[in-house]
Amino acid sequence: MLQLVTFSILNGLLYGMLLFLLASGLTLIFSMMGVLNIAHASFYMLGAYFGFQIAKEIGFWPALLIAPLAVGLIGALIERYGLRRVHAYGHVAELLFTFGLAFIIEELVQMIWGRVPVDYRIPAGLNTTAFTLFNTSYPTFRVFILLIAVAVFGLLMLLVTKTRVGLIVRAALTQPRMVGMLGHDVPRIFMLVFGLGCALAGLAGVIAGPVFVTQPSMAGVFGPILFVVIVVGGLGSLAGALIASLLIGLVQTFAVALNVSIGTVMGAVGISSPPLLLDELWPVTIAQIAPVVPYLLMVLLLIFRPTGLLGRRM
Amino acid sequence: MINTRMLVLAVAGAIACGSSVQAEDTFRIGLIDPLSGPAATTGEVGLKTWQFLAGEVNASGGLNGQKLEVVGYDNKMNPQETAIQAQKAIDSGVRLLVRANGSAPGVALNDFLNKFNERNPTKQTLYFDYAGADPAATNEKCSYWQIRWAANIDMKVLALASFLKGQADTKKLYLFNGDYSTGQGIQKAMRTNMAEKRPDVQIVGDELVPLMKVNDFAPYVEKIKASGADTVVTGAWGQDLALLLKAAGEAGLRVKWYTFFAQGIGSPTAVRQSGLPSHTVFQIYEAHANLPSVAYREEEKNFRAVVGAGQTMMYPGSVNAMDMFSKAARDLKTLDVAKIVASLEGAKFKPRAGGDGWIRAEDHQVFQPLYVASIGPIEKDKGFDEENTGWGWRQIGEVKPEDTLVPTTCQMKRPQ
Amino acid sequence: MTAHSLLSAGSLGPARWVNSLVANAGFALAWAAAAMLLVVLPLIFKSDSAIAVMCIIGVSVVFALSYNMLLGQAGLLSFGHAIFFGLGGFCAIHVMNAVAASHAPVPLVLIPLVGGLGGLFFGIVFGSLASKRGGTIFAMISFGLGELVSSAAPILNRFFGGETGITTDRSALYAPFGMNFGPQIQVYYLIAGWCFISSLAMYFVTRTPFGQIMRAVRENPERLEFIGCSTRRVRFVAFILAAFFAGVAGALAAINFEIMTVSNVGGNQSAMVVLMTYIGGIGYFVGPVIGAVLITLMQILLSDITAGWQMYLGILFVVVVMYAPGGIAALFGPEGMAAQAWHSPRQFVLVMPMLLTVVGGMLLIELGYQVGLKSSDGPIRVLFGIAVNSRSPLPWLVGLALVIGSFCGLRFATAPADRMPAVLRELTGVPHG
Amino acid sequence: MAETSTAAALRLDDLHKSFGRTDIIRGVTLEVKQGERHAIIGPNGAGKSTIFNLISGRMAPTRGQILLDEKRIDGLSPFEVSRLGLSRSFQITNVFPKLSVFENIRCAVLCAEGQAFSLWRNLNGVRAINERCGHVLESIGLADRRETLAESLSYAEMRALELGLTIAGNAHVILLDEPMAGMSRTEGERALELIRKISAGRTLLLVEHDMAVVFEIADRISVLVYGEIVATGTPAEIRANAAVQEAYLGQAAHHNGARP
Repeated sequence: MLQLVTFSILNGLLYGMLLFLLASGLTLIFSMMGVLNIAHASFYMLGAYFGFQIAKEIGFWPALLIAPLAVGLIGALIERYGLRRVHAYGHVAELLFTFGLAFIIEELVQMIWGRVPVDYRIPAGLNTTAFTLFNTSYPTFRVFILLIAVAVFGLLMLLVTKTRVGLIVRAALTQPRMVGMLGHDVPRIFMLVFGLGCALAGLAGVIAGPVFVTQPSMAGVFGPILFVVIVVGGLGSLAGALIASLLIGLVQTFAVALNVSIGTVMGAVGISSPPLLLDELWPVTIAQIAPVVPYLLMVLLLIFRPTGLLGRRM
Repeated sequence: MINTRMLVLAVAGAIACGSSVQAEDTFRIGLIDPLSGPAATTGEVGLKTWQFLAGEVNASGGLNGQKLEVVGYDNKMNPQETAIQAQKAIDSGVRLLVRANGSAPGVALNDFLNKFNERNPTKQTLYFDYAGADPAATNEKCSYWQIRWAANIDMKVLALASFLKGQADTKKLYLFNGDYSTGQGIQKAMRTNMAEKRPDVQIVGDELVPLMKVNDFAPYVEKIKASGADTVVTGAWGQDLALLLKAAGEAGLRVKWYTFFAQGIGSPTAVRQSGLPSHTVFQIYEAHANLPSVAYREEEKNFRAVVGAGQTMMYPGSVNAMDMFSKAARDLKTLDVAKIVASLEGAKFKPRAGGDGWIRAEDHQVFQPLYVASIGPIEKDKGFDEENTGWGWRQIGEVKPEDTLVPTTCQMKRPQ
Repeated sequence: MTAHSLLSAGSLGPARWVNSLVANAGFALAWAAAAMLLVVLPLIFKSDSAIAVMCIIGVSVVFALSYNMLLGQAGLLSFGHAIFFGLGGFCAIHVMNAVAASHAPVPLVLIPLVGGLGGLFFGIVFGSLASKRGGTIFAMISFGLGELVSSAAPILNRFFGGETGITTDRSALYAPFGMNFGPQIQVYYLIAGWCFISSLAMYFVTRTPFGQIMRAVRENPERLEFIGCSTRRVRFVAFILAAFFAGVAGALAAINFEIMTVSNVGGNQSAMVVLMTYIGGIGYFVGPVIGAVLITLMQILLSDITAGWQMYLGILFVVVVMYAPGGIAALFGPEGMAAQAWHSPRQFVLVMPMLLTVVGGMLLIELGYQVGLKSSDGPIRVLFGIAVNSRSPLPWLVGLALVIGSFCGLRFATAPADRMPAVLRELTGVPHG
Repeated sequence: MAETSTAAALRLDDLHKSFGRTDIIRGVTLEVKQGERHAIIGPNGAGKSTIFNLISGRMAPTRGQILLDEKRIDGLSPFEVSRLGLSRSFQITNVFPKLSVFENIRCAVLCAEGQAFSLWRNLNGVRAINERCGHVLESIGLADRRETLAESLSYAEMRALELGLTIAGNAHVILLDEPMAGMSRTEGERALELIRKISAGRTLLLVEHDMAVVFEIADRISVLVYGEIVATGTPAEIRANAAVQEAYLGQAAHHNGARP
């Protein structure tokens, strides 16, 4: 049991940090530009594929650097030549633009790399076991991912709190118009932030690719959960995004570990007999509905506290 | 009105594309499977397989002077799309449909043909399910116009159970399946069959995971580990199977994996990547590349020569289907599918894979030997490997068709 | 979301309002013409598959129009509209089976109403949650609800029939005058009839006081509150109306296919209706109709011709969002590019380079698929009747030349900006005067 | 001078509003009589707009009561307040940009008439409504612009439309938030006339920086300084009031500086 708990925590943290790598960029973009970038997970996928290709040609370590930059560049270009012109038509149009973008990127990836998962392996150097607890080995690469994610979080916080850019960004979070008034080239900032966000997603892709499966559907698998994260965390709050990511990471892993059925849970809260038509839900175990839980959380939160846990605006 | 103008143009276009002209001397076979989207990988192999088989028939002079042509129709894995594509195919003269992927489209097609053939007696159409696994298609949802050439999942589970009977080292069993009809079917059938064949085996875990929704299987692997299982039986496929094995490899989980879909595209690669030791992943299937049967290995060789060295002939059902269809057509000297299906009811045959096979008349389910194989390193030209991984299947057991006999609830409506 | 941010959600500006008043006499005529067309279409296109295609189009039209009540009229961007399409359809199919079993004298013709009521019911349930807020929050709630339902559906086997879904036999119902709806053509007329009635009903909604208020809540919800109208209630009513007609569409689908599966409540279905509606044009009533026809045909027919039909769909969508936010309808509308092009040769000339750009783009895409995804089929691909070798650089160069050349051509040809219709100006990136 | 009865149309009773720790409104008690034109003046940041937001339901007071015709309205949502006959205009023009002038007004009328949710009558068929919209357009002098998109109106016209939206309903108490803001002299003249016209027979509560206007139009004036009313009285009394002189003129320099 203790073993289960320990490793659930470890895996929950890992999954959470990966989520955060994506969510941080997404929430930055959203709160600055008011754009809910539906294609964000697609950039994560691009990162994974670029990582795979570059790792194959040159090696994993260069890939770790180049792939995110490339993705970031693409993101910036898309912002400059696509999103910016749509901006004039308002947020709905921007939302729909990224929505279509996700479509295209998925097709492009299939066009280039095919529909079969690509053979993106953990680099030999990191394909070892970091430590062994209760005769269960924990892979080094997962530790490595954790470290990277933590490092990025640190850097991001430094960037936002210590640097001038960060100052402007934070100002733009709350007072987008005012920042423009103050003579900052807001469009350019937007472009940079968008690029940065995409680069972060790309980085997540590069390191997650070998652990998960690198295939065209990987964006679709990750995408929806991201919105849950930034909504739960509160749109525009980095700390919130972090908390939400970890929360959801842990919730999901522990929901899996539980062998409790809805019936027993409901029984615990006093609803012993299932309501009409829902009785087939009763035997369902929490583990079964684990991936559904976040959406429930999201909807409830949106209804009762749309600012999220640590949200500022909206 | 713009919409009217558009509608005319649109439908005109529809007709232009929809009803393409067909040459007199070709018999067209319509393959209805996902040819776009993530599921397309399997659909495309299916299409290549049938085109390959049609090519063989044509090389041997075609059927009754007619050449075979296989045309693909993209149903996007969607039952409703399946119906419309079938309609399109039949309109363009197709009288034999083939399909494999997804149980919803399968049931939909049975349903569609039951009604269509009744409503349009002049256009009666036959349908071969060449790899479907959902029992429903030959039970409550069965159709006279369908023949299923692959063993359904109940049969495979039964076969696996009778195989495990001989596996003394299986003591603690963990069931790990997708939370959908097939997965639940495996779960149920495994429990009943094991209770009957191996009451001593203890089922230490029983998981139903949502399909294609889980990103990280590590937590599940921890759970399996904690349960102390020595054998896992899983109906997971594609992405889920890949992620599951990967997580298991990482966490150093050492158990025997008995799978039903490990021959699926990408799965051998996933096994290879997972870092699991060789010959710990097993599959039970109608065939594998390294069967004893010379005839089958020959066919496998030709197939790979055409489609590519890495791609195994993953639809043995289609081979039997094509063999039996052309045999019937030649014997009856006709391509009237109504006559052919009538003659195929209850027919016996010798699968190229070896052993005996027959088409059960009650539900049009084909019975044939099933093979248990494990995957591991294959020396060059000592056999075929899978997806150029250097690993290939090695047979470790065969299950006679008699041991896969499951009853059917099919009440078949035969045309008068 | 601010009122400004909703400008893209189209509008019935005064110019068009006047038109519609002027057209008021003519509009009855137009509807009559549409009805006539629906009647004669199957006499023109007799083939079964053509009729089947038209049936599906009919379903999509109702679905898309219902969606535009939310997006175009009330400015509510929903990512979960398929919930009501699906649930309506499931209600319908269950009732159909019940009726067939009990031999109750309920004709099939009334089943769409059942679907509508089903949609309405669930619309009330979910709408009471979703209508709390507008703008992005609404979009997200709708998305969340959609994900909830679509991920809960596979667990609720009794209602959703698990993976294989629920099937039915429409001809098993009580059939007055021997109309048992076995033959597709009878189904066509059922769908056509309901499509016409629903469209008319939805058109009238846009012309009622509530239609006016919907446009107001789209423009400036806050102000509406201060002139004494509960925006939440407006959103709610709009939501359940849309849900009702989505339910009707779902029921029509159930009748047409005689099967409903969980995929009908899924995200893909929700996404498709967004694409249809927006590509067609949310600012015009006929917009969604155009979109539904176009996208449905792309789905059914394009997939035979090219592996990349989804790519084309995505690109078409993005192009519309970027260059023609009014949708295709706007191109043909009063101030539309195409509209001008018809009677101004100068601009008709411009249509040529656009077509060339499209051709070049298609060439490149198909080549891409040939060398990438389809590489196992060999390098040769027949395009526009010409066998092209995707390995040789020539076709690539041709494609690039076409795209770049004609696009630049456009940019030059279209100055000065002031003499150009807005859409074309957008299309060619010439800054506004 | 409009005739003034003694019954209070609007009464604020020890009204408080604080954001976090900062108190913006600190116990305002104010009575606006039936049919009087009452102006609230005061230096920037005194809390004039906050008071409007509290009355019109945009915000809920932290403490205290708001009574409209002796009925409590504090805490109600804007549309409920508006239904009870109190309507406001906005300092920053706040109309329906993509709707025509006529449609703008019609929305207000429909809401007031409780027709907003009617789904069974033709929009253009409701003669009563359309006539009423016509009258409103006449009274705000936009009759000839009825089909113009609101967003393409001139600034002054937009302000007029803003007023039109405010009075189109059945409101008998109207709150005008700086109706003159940003207007030229001549525009101001016309606006003043308009305000006179539309406030006839209604109770008017006005916030305005242009003192000339305030002292010309208001029957009574209340001076708000740092969330408190320091004085209420006729223009004459206010002129004479020492406290006001001190509190207000002291601010004048800064205040003028702050004018756009």
